Amino acid sequence: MEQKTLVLGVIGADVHAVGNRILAYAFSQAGFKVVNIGVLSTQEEFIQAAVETGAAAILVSSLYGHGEIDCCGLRKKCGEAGIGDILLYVGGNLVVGKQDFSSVEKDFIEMGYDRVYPPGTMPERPIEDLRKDLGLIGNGAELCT
Amino acid sequence: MEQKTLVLGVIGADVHAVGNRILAYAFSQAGFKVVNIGVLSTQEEFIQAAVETGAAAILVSSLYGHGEIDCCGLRKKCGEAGIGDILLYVGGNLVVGKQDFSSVEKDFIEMGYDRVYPPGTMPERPIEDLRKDLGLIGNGAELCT
Amino acid sequence: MKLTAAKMNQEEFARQRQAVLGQWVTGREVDFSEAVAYHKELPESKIFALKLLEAKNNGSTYAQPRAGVALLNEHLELMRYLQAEGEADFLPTTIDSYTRQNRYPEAQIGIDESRRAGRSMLNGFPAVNHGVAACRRIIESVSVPVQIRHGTPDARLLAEITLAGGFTAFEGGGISYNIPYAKDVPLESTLKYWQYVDRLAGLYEEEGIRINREPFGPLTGTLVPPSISHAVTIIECILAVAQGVGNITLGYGQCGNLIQDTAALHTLPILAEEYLARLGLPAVTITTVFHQWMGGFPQDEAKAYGVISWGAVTAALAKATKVIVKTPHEALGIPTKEANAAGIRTTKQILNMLRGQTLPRTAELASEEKVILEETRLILDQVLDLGEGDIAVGTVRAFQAGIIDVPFAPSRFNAGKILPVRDSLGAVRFLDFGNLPFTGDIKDYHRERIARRGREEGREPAFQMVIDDIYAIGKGILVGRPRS
Amino acid sequence: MKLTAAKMNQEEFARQRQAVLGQWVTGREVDFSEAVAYHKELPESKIFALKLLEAKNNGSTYAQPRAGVALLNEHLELMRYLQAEGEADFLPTTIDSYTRQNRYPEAQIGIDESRRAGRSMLNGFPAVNHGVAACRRIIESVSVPVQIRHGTPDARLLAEITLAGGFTAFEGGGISYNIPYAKDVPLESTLKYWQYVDRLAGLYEEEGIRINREPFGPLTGTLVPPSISHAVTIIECILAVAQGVGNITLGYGQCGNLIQDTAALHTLPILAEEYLARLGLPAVTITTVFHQWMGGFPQDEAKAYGVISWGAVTAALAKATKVIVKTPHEALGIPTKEANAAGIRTTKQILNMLRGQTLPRTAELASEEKVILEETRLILDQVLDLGEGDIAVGTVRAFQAGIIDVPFAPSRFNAGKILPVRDSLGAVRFLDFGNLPFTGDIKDYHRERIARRGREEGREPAFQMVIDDIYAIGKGILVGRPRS
Ligand code: B12
Ligand code: B12
Repeated sequence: MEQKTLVLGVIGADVHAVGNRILAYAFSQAGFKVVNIGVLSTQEEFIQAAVETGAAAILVSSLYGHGEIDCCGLRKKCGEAGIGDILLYVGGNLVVGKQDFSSVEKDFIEMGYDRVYPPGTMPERPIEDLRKDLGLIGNGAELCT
Repeated sequence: MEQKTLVLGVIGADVHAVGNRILAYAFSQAGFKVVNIGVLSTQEEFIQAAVETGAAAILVSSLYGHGEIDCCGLRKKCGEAGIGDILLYVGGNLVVGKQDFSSVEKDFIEMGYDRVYPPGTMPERPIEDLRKDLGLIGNGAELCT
Repeated sequence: MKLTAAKMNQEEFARQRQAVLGQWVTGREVDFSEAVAYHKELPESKIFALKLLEAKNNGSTYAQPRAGVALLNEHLELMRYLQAEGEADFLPTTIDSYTRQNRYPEAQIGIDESRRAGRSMLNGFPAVNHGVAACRRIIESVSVPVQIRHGTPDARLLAEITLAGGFTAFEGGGISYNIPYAKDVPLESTLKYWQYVDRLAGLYEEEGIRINREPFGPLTGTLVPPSISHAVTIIECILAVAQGVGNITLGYGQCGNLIQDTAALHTLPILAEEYLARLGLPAVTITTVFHQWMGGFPQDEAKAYGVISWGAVTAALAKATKVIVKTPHEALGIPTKEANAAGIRTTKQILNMLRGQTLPRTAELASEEKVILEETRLILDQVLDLGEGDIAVGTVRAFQAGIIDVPFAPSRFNAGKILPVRDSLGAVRFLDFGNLPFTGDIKDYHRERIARRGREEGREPAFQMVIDDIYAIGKGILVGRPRS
Repeated sequence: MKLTAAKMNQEEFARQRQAVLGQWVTGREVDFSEAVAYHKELPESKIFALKLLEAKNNGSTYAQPRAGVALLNEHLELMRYLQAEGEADFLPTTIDSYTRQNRYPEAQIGIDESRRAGRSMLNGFPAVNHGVAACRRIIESVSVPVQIRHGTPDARLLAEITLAGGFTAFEGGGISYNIPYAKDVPLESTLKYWQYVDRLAGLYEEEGIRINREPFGPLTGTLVPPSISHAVTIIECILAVAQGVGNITLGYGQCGNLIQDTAALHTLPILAEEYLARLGLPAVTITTVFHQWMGGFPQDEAKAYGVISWGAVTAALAKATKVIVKTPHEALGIPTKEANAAGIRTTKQILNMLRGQTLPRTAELASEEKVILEETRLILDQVLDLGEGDIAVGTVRAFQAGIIDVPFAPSRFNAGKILPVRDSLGAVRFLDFGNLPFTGDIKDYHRERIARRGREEGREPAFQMVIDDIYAIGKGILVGRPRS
């Protein structure tokens, strides 16, 4: 079974490193190849890492509240870099303040993200979603991990 | 200056004694003659005490939530006892639950109470109101206490 | 029947029982042996005594709310909500105030009015009016043990109906549900009523059914010094054991000073075991319950959460077996189920975070424990003396003489001579000792501490200081410093 | 400029100042002597250092929130609200994350977008973009002292503008605002940047203006063992005093075990005084600040109140001079002003109720203090050795060598080799010591305690245990027991 590569990072001027560290660990444990570009990452750095490693998905974290500004336009730039179809997940505390999640989700889906995760998401959920979205389920892949 | 008499008590099956004790002390300190019939008092006991002592006002406490049931009809019974015009104050935690006070106030005014006090009222307020309602203000009475 | 602490004989019990079950129509539903059979079928997870023991053995503190509404379906919903959303370890069924005064017709009006108004017009669940089958619906609707909590001077019928209804714990006692909850009921009567209740629990016990009994520690909830509530609680414990009760939870209401409260909780089981042994009564299973602050609360919910949390911290550090939880609505009215659940969750967050943490034993703690033990023993020994060895008789005489005296109690059978006040650190001391049988040393201990506060505040300690203390927590502080 | 802990000379400062003030257009508004004159006019009640001293002298703990929004008027409203409705003793002005990274053009976009959206799109107040006059509006709008709180590796321009703007306290330091807040900024650079900030504060001091400086104790806020944060805090204290700072508040973030946290707070001033004296630096006014739990919070507000309260209790019992308050919205997003004020009121209720109450000194507390003192001294002495007596130089080398190592820090100048984990009672211990210069005895102390937990949980202590601990408080517990 081919090992899928994920690019992981925290976008913008955001330094929240703890969740990123745990996600990297959890995705590796789950059998993915993790390219973790860490905190304070620009959109360009995400894309470059994805292109260079032939990644199957980009997972963007934004915790500090500036997510709306920082995440906008990533899908378009992916297209320009020739990876317009790459899977884009985003999660964390995406906006400033305690806001209704369904409207936040809608905004980010409109920005071109495939899946949007609320604050406090445990790694199990994106792992299951990735397996589904990357077609790893049903072919026994989940048994390998 | 004639000393006005107040009848004080806690109505119904209510045993909350602490506020009653403090009110009795505060009204006496403020120069009133206090007839405190205490907790677990019936409407009849309030009226009897008022008639017997020629009281100027009846102050009803209800803390435990059954105020709506227990306080209903007191004004009418006062009328029947020949003290239909007596000043009636009521206060405490008058209804079950945390409810909007202005609607509670309205209900009790409709029941015939002259003044209604919200939870946590300090004695200073009814003392001032009594002085006003009993015409003790402006004639130097407040200086005597 | 002459008052005595001895076990009630079977004939007297039977005689009373007939009268008691006739007090209200639902009394007819009670069938003791059928009830025993019902209890035998209950899963262990619903038995109060067993879950208390679990908490005690693993050093945890479990949380229990107060809650009750007029109508059965709403009450079931409330119970399920507090279990699911409140994460309550134990559930209560709090009884309304008409039932507490045996005014079943008025309780019926409350039920009917509640149906009409579409909201509970009663401050609790009128279990007698609802009857045995309704009680069993409660027990069957939840998966944790449920207790009857009330304040009923004569709770004989309530006990018959709710114990037959499957409840496995019953709060109250002949002193603690009289002096703070009645005005005109003689102590002698309530002591007898509660001997009936305890004997009933004892009968279940003899059938192998564990019924937990819990004297109501906080009394008037307002600045009650530990030795006063301890004396009452220990007497009720003794009286209960004498009637065959085998499982007792000793209660105490938070005063607010961590050291004093911890000392109070530590000394409760010591005293109980000591006096049970002295009186030749069997050793029973003793656990403790700590009540979060029982006096006036702040109206602001954020501040109320602070008060709730401080109670939770103290319960955890002092290792109470159980803590009774207040809610952010306390100052205003009976809480919604949401507010009630919130209070439990705040409490549980703290209990869980503090699991295993304790207040280390220090000189201050030891000296506070010593004072409480000494004071309580002085009271209890005098009670026994007055009763010529009979603690029931002694209790009546002790209240007459002001040897036990509960501050701010409405009962005219309470002397009402003592005055409590806080010292500089918020511990509750005696400003006026009334007729308490304390030694000069103990009195000096209190006076010295109160005098220190007086000096700090530049005023003579007097009734105004007591009033300031009564309002203090509601105003965001513990010690009622003079308003500036 | 070569790195050294010595006082920066006036020429170097002047040279940098010119460049710094040119970094953004508002730099031009800074006029030092005019600023000094402005400060001289401030009433004493607005001077941070004085109010801290008041708290210290009367044994109180004062409460301070975090708060900041994008636009000035909204920020003023927020400040006034937290003062009036939150009863805050101190106010903050929290800076947004673009400003923290010196990205003033992006901060400007945030300001503009916020105007358009009608809500703050920034997570703080962009003080540099707003400029000196706007800062003074803040100082003038409230009656309590206000501090700049941020997380800025290069805060020179921010300091220039906000101190000229009348702020009397400034958080941060060359380590604590780099290692947790940056990825690629060399420590050598930030140490120098912050020597500039400290020198600037020192210049005000020389003019008789007291500027309070506060190293950011909690670092990454996540299971940071006390000796790690103490080492960093003491170094920043030394570096600040070397530049002429005269008033320092030493910070520490709650770990959750009462004894460990109390020991941590008690040892901070001891260490500061000891090392200042050893290095021949002047004794300065030292106070302490305790941060309520800085790691992941529970989403449920009732549970969050529990976490907030436990922090408040610890701050009060350990007698911190100041406590930084979290809010019931913590897990979800920047709080509304209402939620922020609620967190303060909960905290203040507890601080006021606990006024005067302390955790008595016990064997457990003394032994925890001893361990923290010993560990911190081992680290600091090694830092001084590596720096051949120069603590700035030693700091850079110590981080290179992993002699100081901050868990979960994003900086690549941090070794990232240590792993913290809780013991059975929730105290934070070392699972992996990395290169920390600890003795065998100390290592055994930690290992023994962690092993005990492992036995209790029937698992080998490993990274999964650390992860469980990171999630624990968010899930309602302190120790991340294995999910069952
Ligand atoms: C102490 C207390 C008790 C003690 C009382 C001891 C005693 N015998 O006095 C004990 C523990 C026994 C007790 C029992 C019960 N209580 Co109680 N109790 C309280 C508590 C915590 C404080 C009351 C108090 O002493 N406050 C201090 C005094 C100084 O203030 P006060 O009583 O409010 O009185 C002041 C003002 O209200 C005002 N005032 C009062 N009356 C009047 C009248 C007039 C004319 C004026 C001008 C002013 C005025 O002036 C007073 C002085 O400032 C309150 C909640 C709270 N306030 O925090 C609940 C509370 C009053 N109790 C309540 C209830 C329901 C009960 C119980 C039914 C048990 C239960 N289900 O939980 C039983 C009832 C027993 C009975 N039959 O009455 C509810 C009432 C709910 C409602 N109205 O919706 C409250 C509000 C708690 C709650 N939120 O659930 N209680
Ligand atoms: C620890 C912490 C810090 C530490 C971070 C240390 C470090 N370098 O890592 C410090 C103290 C330095 C810090 C600083 C700041 N913080 Co902070 N911080 C937190 C806190 C308390 C915990 C974060 C954490 O570590 N959680 C534990 C980890 C395991 O969980 P996590 O980060 O949420 O990640 C998990 C999930 O979200 C999810 N996830 C995350 N990303 C993604 C992506 C995908 C694709 C998926 C599937 C899942 C996923 O999976 C992760 C693992 O389970 C949170 C509040 C909270 N959560 O309680 C605030 C919080 C994130 N911080 C916040 C803010 C604003 C700041 C500051 C700007 C300061 C301020 N104004 O208060 C600075 C920003 C600095 C910067 N430039 O980024 C805000 C964000 C507000 C908002 N969005 O509205 C929060 C929510 C607090 C608050 N309510 O105000 N912070």
